[in-house]
Amino acid sequence: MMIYEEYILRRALISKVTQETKDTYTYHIKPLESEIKGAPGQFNILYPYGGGEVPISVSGIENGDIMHTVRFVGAVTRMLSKMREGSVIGLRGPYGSIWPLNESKNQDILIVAGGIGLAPLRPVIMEVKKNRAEYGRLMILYGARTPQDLLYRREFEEYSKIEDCEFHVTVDKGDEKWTGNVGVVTTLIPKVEVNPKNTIAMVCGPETMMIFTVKDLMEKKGLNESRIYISMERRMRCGIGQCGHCQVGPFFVCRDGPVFQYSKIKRYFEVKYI
Amino acid sequence: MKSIIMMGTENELRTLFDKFKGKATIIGPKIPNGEIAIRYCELNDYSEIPREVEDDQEPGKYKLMQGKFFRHGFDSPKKYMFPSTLKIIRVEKELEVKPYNYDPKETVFFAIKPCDAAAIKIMDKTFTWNKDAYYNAQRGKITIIVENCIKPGKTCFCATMGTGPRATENFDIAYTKINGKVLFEAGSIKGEKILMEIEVLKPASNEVIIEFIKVMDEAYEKAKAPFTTINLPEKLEINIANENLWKELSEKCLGCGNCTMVCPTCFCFDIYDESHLDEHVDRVRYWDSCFTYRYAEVARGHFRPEIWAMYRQWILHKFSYWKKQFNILGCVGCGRCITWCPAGIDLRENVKKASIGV
Amino acid sequence: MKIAIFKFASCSGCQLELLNLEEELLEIAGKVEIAYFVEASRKLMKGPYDISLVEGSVSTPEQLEELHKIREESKYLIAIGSCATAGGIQALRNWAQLEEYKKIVYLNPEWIKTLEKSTPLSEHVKVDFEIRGCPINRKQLLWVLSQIIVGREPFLPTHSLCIQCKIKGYTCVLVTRGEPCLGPVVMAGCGALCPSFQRPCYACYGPSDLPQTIKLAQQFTEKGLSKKDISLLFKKCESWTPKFKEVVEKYE
Amino acid sequence: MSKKVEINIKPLTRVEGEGEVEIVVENGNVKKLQVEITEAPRFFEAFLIGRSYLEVPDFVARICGICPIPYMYSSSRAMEKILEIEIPKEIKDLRKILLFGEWISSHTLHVFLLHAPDFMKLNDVIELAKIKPEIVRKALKLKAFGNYIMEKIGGRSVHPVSCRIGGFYRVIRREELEEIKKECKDKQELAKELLEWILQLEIPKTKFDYEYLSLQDPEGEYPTIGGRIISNKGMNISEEEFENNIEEFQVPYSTSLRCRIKGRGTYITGPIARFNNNYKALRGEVRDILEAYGFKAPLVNTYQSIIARMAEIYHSTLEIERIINEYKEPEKPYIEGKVKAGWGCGASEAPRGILYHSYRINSEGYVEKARIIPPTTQNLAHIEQDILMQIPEIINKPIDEAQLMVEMIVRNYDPCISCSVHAIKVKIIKN
Ligand SMILES: Cc1cc2nc3c(=O)[nH]c(=O)nc-3n(C[C@H](O)[C@H](O)[C@H](O)COP(=O)(O)OP(=O)(O)OC[C@H]3O[C@@H](n4cnc5c(N)ncnc54)[C@H](O)[C@@H]3O)c2cc1C
Ligand code: SF4
Ligand code: SF4
Ligand code: SF4
Repeated sequence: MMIYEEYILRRALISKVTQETKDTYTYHIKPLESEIKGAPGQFNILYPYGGGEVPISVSGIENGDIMHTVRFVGAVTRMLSKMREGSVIGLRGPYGSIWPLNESKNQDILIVAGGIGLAPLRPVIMEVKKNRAEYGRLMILYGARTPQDLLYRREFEEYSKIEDCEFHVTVDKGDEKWTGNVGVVTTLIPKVEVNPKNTIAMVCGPETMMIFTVKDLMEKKGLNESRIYISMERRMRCGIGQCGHCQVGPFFVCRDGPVFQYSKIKRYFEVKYI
Repeated sequence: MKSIIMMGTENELRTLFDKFKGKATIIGPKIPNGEIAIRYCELNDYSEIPREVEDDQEPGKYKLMQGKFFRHGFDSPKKYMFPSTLKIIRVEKELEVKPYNYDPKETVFFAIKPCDAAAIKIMDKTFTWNKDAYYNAQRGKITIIVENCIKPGKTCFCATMGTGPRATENFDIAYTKINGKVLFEAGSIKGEKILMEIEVLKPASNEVIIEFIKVMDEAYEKAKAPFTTINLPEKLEINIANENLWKELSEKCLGCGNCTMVCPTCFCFDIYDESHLDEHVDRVRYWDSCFTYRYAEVARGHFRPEIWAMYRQWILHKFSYWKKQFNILGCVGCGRCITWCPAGIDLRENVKKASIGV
Repeated sequence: MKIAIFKFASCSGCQLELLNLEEELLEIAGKVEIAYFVEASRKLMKGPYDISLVEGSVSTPEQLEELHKIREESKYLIAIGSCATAGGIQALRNWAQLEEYKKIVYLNPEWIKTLEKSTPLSEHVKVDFEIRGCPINRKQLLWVLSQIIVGREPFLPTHSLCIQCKIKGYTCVLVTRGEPCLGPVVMAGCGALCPSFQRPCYACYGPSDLPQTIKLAQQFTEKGLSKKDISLLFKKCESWTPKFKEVVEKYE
Repeated sequence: MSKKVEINIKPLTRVEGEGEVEIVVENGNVKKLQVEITEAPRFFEAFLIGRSYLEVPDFVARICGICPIPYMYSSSRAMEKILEIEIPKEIKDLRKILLFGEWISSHTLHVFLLHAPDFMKLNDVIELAKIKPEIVRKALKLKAFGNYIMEKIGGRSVHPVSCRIGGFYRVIRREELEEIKKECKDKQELAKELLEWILQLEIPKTKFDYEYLSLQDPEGEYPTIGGRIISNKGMNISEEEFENNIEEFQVPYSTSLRCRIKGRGTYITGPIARFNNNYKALRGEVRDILEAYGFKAPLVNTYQSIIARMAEIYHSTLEIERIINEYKEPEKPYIEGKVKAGWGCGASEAPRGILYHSYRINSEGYVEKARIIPPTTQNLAHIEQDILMQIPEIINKPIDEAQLMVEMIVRNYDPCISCSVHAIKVKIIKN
């Protein structure tokens, strides 16, 4: 007799829900059965009863609770949107590769995030903050469509207070109250001084945004492609390299990614409709 | 393991079949009542294996007729280890998860073709890497008896893929029917032991072996594609961004997905949540295909929204990425995707064109 | 949860599929309140309704008016069957002269009031979900209902019939007999019934999610089918869907 | 004192649709009595023109989701006559099993889900299930059996896919039928019990001298497909003579045509007509039970149509088993004919009565003219007649009862599921 252990969902309790934007909430999730881990860059699969599974990046770990920031875009995520403190959900993971924190020791870190793309990078910011001495300068470039779409606004002050940290935010379209930058996230790149020999860039956002960011980082900042890391999104039905959906060329995003060294994925990433 | 060729007659083949009767589920070729193709199904008796029939296969065409040697229909051993529909887990309210249990039976694949045996080898790599519980449970209980192909069909290209027409690995016993004789080879210790129990079998004489080689050599020439696998992954990827090429190659493609469904190695699946009124949900695994529109769809976009890109994914996965993923090519040259493509697209021609560019 | 079932121009087959859920019928009635179902109950409750299942195409002025009223009264409107999702078999009149048709069928054609065309609901109001097929498959209907009960927006597969045909393990009639099966461009859902009877699919479920109808028509031409026969193949209960219409118009 | 009674029943539905009943009685005189059909016209006879003869059965099946099989049979029979196809016994047998499957399903639906609640003064089957859960459960099982048969042989119960002109698309194997047979005994038992229950229902008492029209099977069996058209008043014609003897007419308030026997008037077709005209051909087991409860042909009370329907259900379960026992797989799944120009007609017994089709096709097999006369069309004029006969009783009842009574009269004819009019709103104004 055999069972499919890979697919056993573990029960977990939503211990806290924070609204980030109109359509994005952060969930603090407390494991009920066994500990849930998750390193920066990795993702878990969340399962609202009867809805289906969705891969969601780890956006933080706090007091043993794991945090996931979810934007409600489809059937399953909209089901999650109805979950409140005390709801039970299913979860499996963590899966996937992690941001190159080891390689970044004593290096400057440049984070470029677009929209919901800040969620998987938040744990990196927290890690640098916690072990500040181990890393070089921290530069965060973050863009969203409107001021209302910015994630973690309540934490922005905390980010800018991190020692030796540059934090730039932009929106595609401002409103009356907005006094900051306006423009796509790549317009922030000239604002930072980058030492190409000593910087690791971590990029996450919509695919077009990543294409232009990487291009700028290489062409304008002279960053070598092996110093750039991107986090990719694909349809995933299993999360463990079985179902085939997440392939990008020879890579399974769920196992070989989602975080890729750009030099490794470049050949495929740049091909249309790959 | 001694690879001695033993000689017998059809009687010994029947004896071999009977050895498994009652001890294992025997899966082999059969034309079930009213069917119009050879199918792999459970056999109760040796006599159910078709005789005096031949399958005429061409791109987009399959016909059964009178003849001496048949190959295969559209289904392959894949469906026994990777069922087209499978309940994985049951979830009850409050998220109580109850896994379904699997208890696969001891199974013999009898009279499958060398390409099918080779496909199992590929699946072994993909599914073992994947830790697929169901696959592994069934796979551990399988005996493979191969019939070598003395007459490859018009869509076969196993010779090019190095998987046939004579089986060289991944089988327990292989046999070849030549002019009234049946030659047996063991491919594993298990196979050797079984053969030893059939006392009537004698080592084949040199003349018989020469005859055997000649038949197999002739067969080999008939199962070639117009390309070689040497450096194929690299050659194909040179054209990866050549949109026009892929558009031309997929000009007739209907995106119906038949090719991936009949392929003995394709492994993609989807999982549906089948909710029931009594408040339980079955998470069910179904075969999926890179030709379905939803395959590469994400919440707000689509990574492969056009047929040509899907077609490229399929070819490149089989003939390039697969090698990088599993250190083996994903195609065995059985030709099923050529025969069963309703548009009759000839994969061999397209791989050839893609590997040199147009 | 209050469910209402409405009917426009149709054969009642789709709502019959609801009644054909013999084993589940009483269970459904226990979970939801069947508030309006002319076919099954004398007791008709007023709206608003949580879910409205609407069968039939819009083909008279009164129906159009009623549809707008139903939309207003329903939180979630589901169109069921080819008639409601594609205009149905009666949409064949959309190609013809209505007055001619009236004369053929009726002794006193002047008494007959109808709209110029028979159209799907989605041409007139927002439809939240479509269950397709002529008739719908009651297993799909049950799946959709249980998804809604569980709190999920409904989902049904939209891929080609060929995939379902192969999953079920049926022998292809197009390849073995050269018969013009529409499976490659038709949406799965019926369970590949026709191929299971060695009959080519005639498209009760309409186009799949990326239907290459023109290419398939071209294939049939190569197999020797006449232009007329090809246009007739696509001119059935799903003829008014854009991708099928394209072939009909090109080949007619 | 003038007394005006106005009964307005809306919506009422047709074979596959919507309709209403309107009655106005003033001082005991009927001023208006209309069974109106407002169902949207669908123009089948028009768009069949120009289609290939082979497509017709699938098209006409779509006229009615509740009785698609007779639609396929009547049209196939008409075409088979043109193409000179002789249907062998094996295929005839298969067709009968499939048709009996539909009778079981359709009749059970009507008897228990739609009609029986009337006799118990209930709104619907859900309410019936509360007081008679066992009966409803058994009925649903029986209905499921009918659907199961249609799914086995036809692929699905609504618009089956296996039927074609000349037979079936593939040979239906013995094994497949054996599976049905396994269920038969159990279902016969259910049908018998349910028949006994129906026979004990309290049914209103009326007695009218109506004309009943049905087919008569050429082999002396209970009528199913083809045969002579006979009545209790001496009509005995061939299918070919149908159009000469039955005339269709139209009324301004209805999108459905209606029928009468030329020079004679309205008539009833359906289970009660079959039962009355072919009582001897019913299985002995069925007659034994009927007679044990004191019933036999002719039934002259249209409310007793529920008895005829239930008797046919039991009969069908018995016949299915017999036919399966005798079944031999045909050599070819269907018989091919010679396409040529011609006219042909065919009739079969739909659950609701005679379904008549006729077609003219050209030498390439494309339809030139189509004519379809469904049973509900034939019954429609008679339903008005039946209400008219009972008006004196109706108007003397309290409003709700009068309302229900009209509805019941209509439902006695089972005018297709939509027409079962369980939701007829009846407006009665008395002043
Ligand atoms: C590695 C990774 C990390 C991610 N991290 C985040 C994150 O941190 N935050 C975030 O907001 N998003 C994240 N995403 C994206 C997130 O996974 C998607 O937004 C989410 O999966 C959308 O699911 P949905 O059901 O809501 O949307 P939909 O697009 O409606 O559903 C997804 C698809 O599932 C299919 N489907 C629907 N129902 C069923 C069913 N019952 N059975 C089978 N299939 C069905 C549909 O075909 C649909 O197209 C990440 C994605 C990846 C790959
Ligand atoms: S290659 Fe052929 S079988 Fe494959 S999807 Fe295209 S048309 Fe279908
Ligand atoms: S029979 Fe039709 S649906 Fe099935 S695989 Fe062939 S073409 Fe596709
Ligand atoms: S015609 Fe196609 S969609 Fe309709 S039942 Fe047959 S296979 Fe299914």
